[in-house]
Amino acid sequence: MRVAAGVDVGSTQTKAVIVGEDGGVRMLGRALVDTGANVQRAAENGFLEACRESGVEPESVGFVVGTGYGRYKITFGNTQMTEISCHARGAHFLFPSTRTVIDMGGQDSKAISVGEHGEVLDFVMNDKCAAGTGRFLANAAEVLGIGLDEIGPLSLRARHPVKITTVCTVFVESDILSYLAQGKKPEDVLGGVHLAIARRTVSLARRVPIDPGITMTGGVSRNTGMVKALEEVLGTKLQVNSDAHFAGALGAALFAIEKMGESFESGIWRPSNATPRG
Amino acid sequence: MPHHVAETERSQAPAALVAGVDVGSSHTKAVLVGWFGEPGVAAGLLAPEDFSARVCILGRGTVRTGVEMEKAARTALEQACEAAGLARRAIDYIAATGLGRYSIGFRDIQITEITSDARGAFFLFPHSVAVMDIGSQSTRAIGLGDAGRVRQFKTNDKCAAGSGSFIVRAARYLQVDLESVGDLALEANHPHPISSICAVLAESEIINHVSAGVSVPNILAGIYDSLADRSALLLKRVGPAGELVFIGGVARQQGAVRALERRLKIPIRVPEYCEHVGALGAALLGLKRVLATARFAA
Amino acid sequence: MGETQASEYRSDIHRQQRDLMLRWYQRLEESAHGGPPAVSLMISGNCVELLEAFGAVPLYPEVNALQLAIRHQSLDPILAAEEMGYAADNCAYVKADIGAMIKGITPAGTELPVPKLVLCNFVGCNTYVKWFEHAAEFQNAPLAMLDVPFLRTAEPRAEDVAYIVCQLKEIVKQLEELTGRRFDYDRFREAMRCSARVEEAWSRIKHLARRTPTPFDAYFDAITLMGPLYVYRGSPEGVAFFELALRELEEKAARGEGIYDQERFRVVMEGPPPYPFFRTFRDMFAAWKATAVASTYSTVGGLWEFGFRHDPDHPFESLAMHMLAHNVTNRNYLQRYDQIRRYIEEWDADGVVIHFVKSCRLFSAGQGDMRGYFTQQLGVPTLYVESDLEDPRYFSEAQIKNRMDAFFEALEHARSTGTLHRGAAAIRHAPGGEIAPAAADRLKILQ
Amino acid sequence: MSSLNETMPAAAEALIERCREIVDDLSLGEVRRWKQEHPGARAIGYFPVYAPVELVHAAGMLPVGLNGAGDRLDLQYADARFGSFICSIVKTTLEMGLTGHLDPLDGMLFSGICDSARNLAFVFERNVPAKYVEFLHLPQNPASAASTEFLKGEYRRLADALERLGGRKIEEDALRASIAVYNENRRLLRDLYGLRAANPHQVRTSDIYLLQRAGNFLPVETHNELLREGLGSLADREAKPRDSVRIVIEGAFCEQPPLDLIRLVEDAGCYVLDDDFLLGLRWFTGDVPTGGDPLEALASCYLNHSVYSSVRHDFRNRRHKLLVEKTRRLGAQAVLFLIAKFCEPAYFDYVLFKRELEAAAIPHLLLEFEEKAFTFDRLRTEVETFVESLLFD
Ligand SMILES: Nc1ncnc2c1ncn2[C@@H]1O[C@H](COP(=O)(O)OP(=O)(O)O)[C@@H](O)[C@H]1O
Ligand SMILES: Nc1ncnc2c1ncn2[C@@H]1O[C@H](COP(=O)(O)OP(=O)(O)O)[C@@H](O)[C@H]1O
Ligand code: SF4
Ligand code: SF4
Ligand code: SF4
Repeated sequence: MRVAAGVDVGSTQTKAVIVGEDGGVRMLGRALVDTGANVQRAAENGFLEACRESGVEPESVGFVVGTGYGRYKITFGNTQMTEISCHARGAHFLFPSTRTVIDMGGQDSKAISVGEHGEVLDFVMNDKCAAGTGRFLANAAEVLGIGLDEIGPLSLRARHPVKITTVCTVFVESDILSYLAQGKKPEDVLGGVHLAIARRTVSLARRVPIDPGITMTGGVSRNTGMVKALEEVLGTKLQVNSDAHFAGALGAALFAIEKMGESFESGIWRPSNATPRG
Repeated sequence: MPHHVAETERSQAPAALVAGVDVGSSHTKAVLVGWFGEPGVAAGLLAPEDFSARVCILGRGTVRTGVEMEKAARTALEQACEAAGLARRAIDYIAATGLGRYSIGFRDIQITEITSDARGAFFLFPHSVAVMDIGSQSTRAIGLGDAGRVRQFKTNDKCAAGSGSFIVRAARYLQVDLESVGDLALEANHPHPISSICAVLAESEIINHVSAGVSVPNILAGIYDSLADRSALLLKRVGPAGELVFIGGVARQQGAVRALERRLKIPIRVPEYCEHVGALGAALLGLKRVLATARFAA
Repeated sequence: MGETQASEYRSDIHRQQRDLMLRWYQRLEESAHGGPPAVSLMISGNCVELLEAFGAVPLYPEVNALQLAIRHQSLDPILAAEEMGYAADNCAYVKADIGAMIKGITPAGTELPVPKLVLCNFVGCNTYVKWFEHAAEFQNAPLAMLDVPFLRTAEPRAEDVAYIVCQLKEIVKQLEELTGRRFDYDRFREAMRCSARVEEAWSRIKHLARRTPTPFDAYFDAITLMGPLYVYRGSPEGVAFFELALRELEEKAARGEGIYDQERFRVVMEGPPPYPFFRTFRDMFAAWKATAVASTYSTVGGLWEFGFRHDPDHPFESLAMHMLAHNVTNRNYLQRYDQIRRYIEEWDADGVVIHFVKSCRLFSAGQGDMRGYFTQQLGVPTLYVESDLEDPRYFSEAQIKNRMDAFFEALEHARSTGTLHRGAAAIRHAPGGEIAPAAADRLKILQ
Repeated sequence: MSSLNETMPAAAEALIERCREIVDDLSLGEVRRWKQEHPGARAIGYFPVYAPVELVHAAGMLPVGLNGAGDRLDLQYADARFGSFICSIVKTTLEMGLTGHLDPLDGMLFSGICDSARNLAFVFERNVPAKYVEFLHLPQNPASAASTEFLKGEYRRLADALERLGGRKIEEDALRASIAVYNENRRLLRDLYGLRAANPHQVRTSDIYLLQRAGNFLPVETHNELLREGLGSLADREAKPRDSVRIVIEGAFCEQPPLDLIRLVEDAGCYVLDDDFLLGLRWFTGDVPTGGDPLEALASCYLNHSVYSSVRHDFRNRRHKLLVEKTRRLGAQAVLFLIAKFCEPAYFDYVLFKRELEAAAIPHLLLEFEEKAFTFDRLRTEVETFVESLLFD
């Protein structure tokens, strides 16, 4: 079996996926680690953990494609590709009917229009300002003193979502506080926050054709409240599953298998000076 | 602090006692001032120096603002009273300022933080021409007119880049406590610039710097430089350069003060209680009102 | 990605271009000391031939702004202008020029004259009008308006031409008074004759880019030729220069030489370049061996590759026609779509790159729709990147590179699956041929 | 916010309430109703600032002034077409078109007030097909001997198109009558402004604003009645004069500030003596002659008797001088610039205005707004500070 890996070094979290090919391609394992201060280390740790989970030796991985904002920091990778190509590819693998990808990560949101073979037809992204990104949500969670994985479900309980005006991730703190001061319920505040971001994201996404077969990827896909809010604004269902957070890394791994081609080259694994611990 | 701000007790009781309460987005500050002049003197008739000479700061208080602004204001005020050794009911007049000024039900008047900053800064440093106030989310540059009037001002409105919460976040990513960031930056030998203007997105850049082996002081100094650049832009728009009063929570950080000095090349004054200047200014304006009303003259 | 450096074409043209532009700055300096009169003019659809008839030197503030940016000197003047009250969102070309004027900065270090007349040839850009109004105000120079009706109908109308011709003649009178020189009609016609020759050469150069590989990058290389095009178009120097350029490039084409050893992608460029990061931007294309075969930006001064030439027999009318209809800034937005579409078809392009510049609403207001037209209606791969043409603060290298890489990765992928089409074949109508997708899923209106 | 202690006569209150409903109705209910009452008749929308409404009226059509959608419409489609750094009104107008809100309109008139609005005209044409879209070039060189002739030609071109669209000829007499009824409208509006300038403590700017803006959607004859009614009842408000700063508002000639912002300015202690809201309705400084060639009259008035504006250029009369003159004439203490975010013409003019005001020692404050904003904490702080700096000693 030929084995390849994809490592997606994100601003907050690093994702790694191992795929194997014999006959068909399948996902063997995946790992998620915090990116933290040492990007290189995070990439290595993610990779090794994914190997362990897949039960493959790091040395037997034939090709590694790095993606994500820290992709150029991956010393053991064979090549890099943009997260746009990778998310499209990964989403297409997870849901072959995918024609549109909405990816919401920690620092940016993007929408990708995808062809039949998972090729990128068009894309847009927003990344100059943290407004409307996963960080916005993480910040809101922090201000409310609620866990990141609880804000989504809580927001679903909103009956009268508040109107959030500010787009600034910092200013939204005082908006939230002043709503709480007015006696608004946390779920209504969260409902407003989720709706505001959903609107922003959809209005961005409309720059590419939003064709049916919309798959959501990236860390925010784990937030059920956000998925729901997006569905509401779009007026249609989204395809999402527990692997969607890994779509970028998965896509990178799929490219890796492809690039490996005939020139199968084993033993590319060269740890950086510090031996990563398990 | 300058001469007339003796916080020692006076033997006599003040002829008027006025409080200023500044409800900011992160902290609520209160200041109590007393009037030791003759009752019945219309403040408007006094020269600014004579007015200042008869005023004394009696007490201060600070609490986190949190969700209940009115409660925070009350607590800060109580702290100030306690510090002054005076009873709350002795207060003649309460001026509210800051973002939460309208939430204070017990206020007698509300004044904007910009007007208050200007008055407070002028009281402390009558020769300054401008005020820079960097709070947790806001950055304000104020050009001073005569008697501490606001001549011109500029604030950041849409984006929190370059404000105090930027520093708070940076401190958190760098795992340094907020009290020491300012001094730590002074140890920099080669400040490393930050290109992202976003207080939030700068995080990954800071992290990159760390992993590239840049020292914490150099990163901090780079952040202060970018903060100073943004402040300088605002300042230039409010008028000609001259002595500057730097206030707000960020003025407590030496690194910020030095960066501004480097950038602007003008003398910078930082009052000892830099985050209380707004509350002080509100109290002073409140006092003028009191002196002008019949209630007091009678 | 392999780091291929752009093999910029360096030759006689470049030396001469430098000399010509330097001479221009020298003439402006002479003008400041009692030499020939200088008249401020805007590049868009300019009427430089009129100035030739007075022996006057054109003073193009845009060229100054461009030079400041490309030499990394634009930020200081921009900041100076913002201190004067200009907004962060005002066109940075204007800010750089006015700021430099106030601070006494000039791009070549030579002195610039106070123009005898600030002639606002309002050809499309509303911002120009403000720019010239301010320039006149701050230099204390006389100001005149040359109002060119916007091309709002398929063809210019006789009324439009008559209105412009009348104004041109009024300006001639005004210039006679201000410069104390007589309008030299023969010289005017001679200038028209020169222009027509320059335009012919320039147009042929552009048509060379239809070949594969193209010997000439119609965006990055075109900019080198655009300075002389505006300053010297109506003069014998201009003719000599452009005819030389044509010869050189024709020879290069005959040898089958391209920009890179192997040309991989051919794109049409829309929008002005990011001058403060000109090199960096070019290298991003070079990394993918992508060349621009056509660009709308190079038609700001005039659009000649579709056939228009100045006509010495009808000088005033042909000036009017040029300003009205044969430059990109005065043509309406949908006409720009058609222009790009023709480039794709006739210049054999793989896709379109739209460079949104924050400063310039003339170019950028509506580029989202333009992108929608090409990707959704025509099915042509289109990349959209944002920065600025003058203000270095709006260029984010990592972000632009990321988008660029993703775009070319997609083109490469499409090529490998046989779905990348070039030229006319690239324009495949989207299934259903819906005009505006947004209009398709219109919301139900609440009564 | 402390609301003013005052009472308004019931008639005036009902009138303002009615105007408010008309203005807030994004589905253009008044226009639909008019079309039901006039089967087969057309309605033509126009983008601010100025449009030759007399021609539309004389063609038997209803001119409808568009002033965006405020915060009542969520931008879902237009953002994708216009993106960042473009003012709101351009986007809301397109959004209204894309979402069917402009369906009652049969056509749209644009002119080249700025680069964004000009490009909008053509993007609109592509995205909202099946509507007649016209772009007018209003001359920017009124000093030329040829401009009147040119503008007449431009109006003739519009008239021809309207005649084709409506299937009937625009008679000269009909046009003269239309000019007369719009003269009346402008006269009433001038009276309304005069009434407020004389009694700023009684006549609220937000009220006359609504009264004025309702005219966008009503037949001018109906609007004239409303104006007369308003002139009769508005000044009867009981209100004590307050400590206030007398100001002139400049810069909101195209995109309109939210009503709450106008209120906020007043509540913060400003008496507004003049403003440039809805400027297109008050475009001419005097009556357009109703004798002679009506097209000539309209063209010549546009060129020689228009209000000054950031989007009309007349190098013979410089706006910054005119603003100072106006401020002095009205006895205002200060100028408040209310500028729509990303409105480049207004941004540019501010530079020269500022210089001139500073030379004349007239204080000013610059505020930026977006029509879609609905919380104003920061703006309130700025206006209050400004007022405090002028009032407190
Ligand atoms: N368990 C979770 N529940 C809800 N949201 C989550 C969870 N984990 C991560 N997220 C969201 O995902 C974001 C990170 O997404 P990711 O795609 O990993 O971004 P990046 O690639 O930039 O690191 C976080 O900011 C957060 O909003
Ligand atoms: N102990 C401290 N040492 C240094 N800086 C501090 C300290 N406490 C607060 N700050 C800085 O001051 C800012 C808050 O300033 P402040 O003027 O109180 O803001 P606001 O009025 O908006 O609440 C914080 O964001 C932080 O950067
Ligand atoms: S507005 Fe807020 S989130 Fe956006 S760049 Fe500024 S600080 Fe960051
Ligand atoms: S807006 Fe565009 S065309 Fe107009 S002056 Fe600026 S850069 Fe030039
Ligand atoms: S608000 Fe300003 S920028 Fe926007 S359309 Fe109107 S004039 Fe143009």
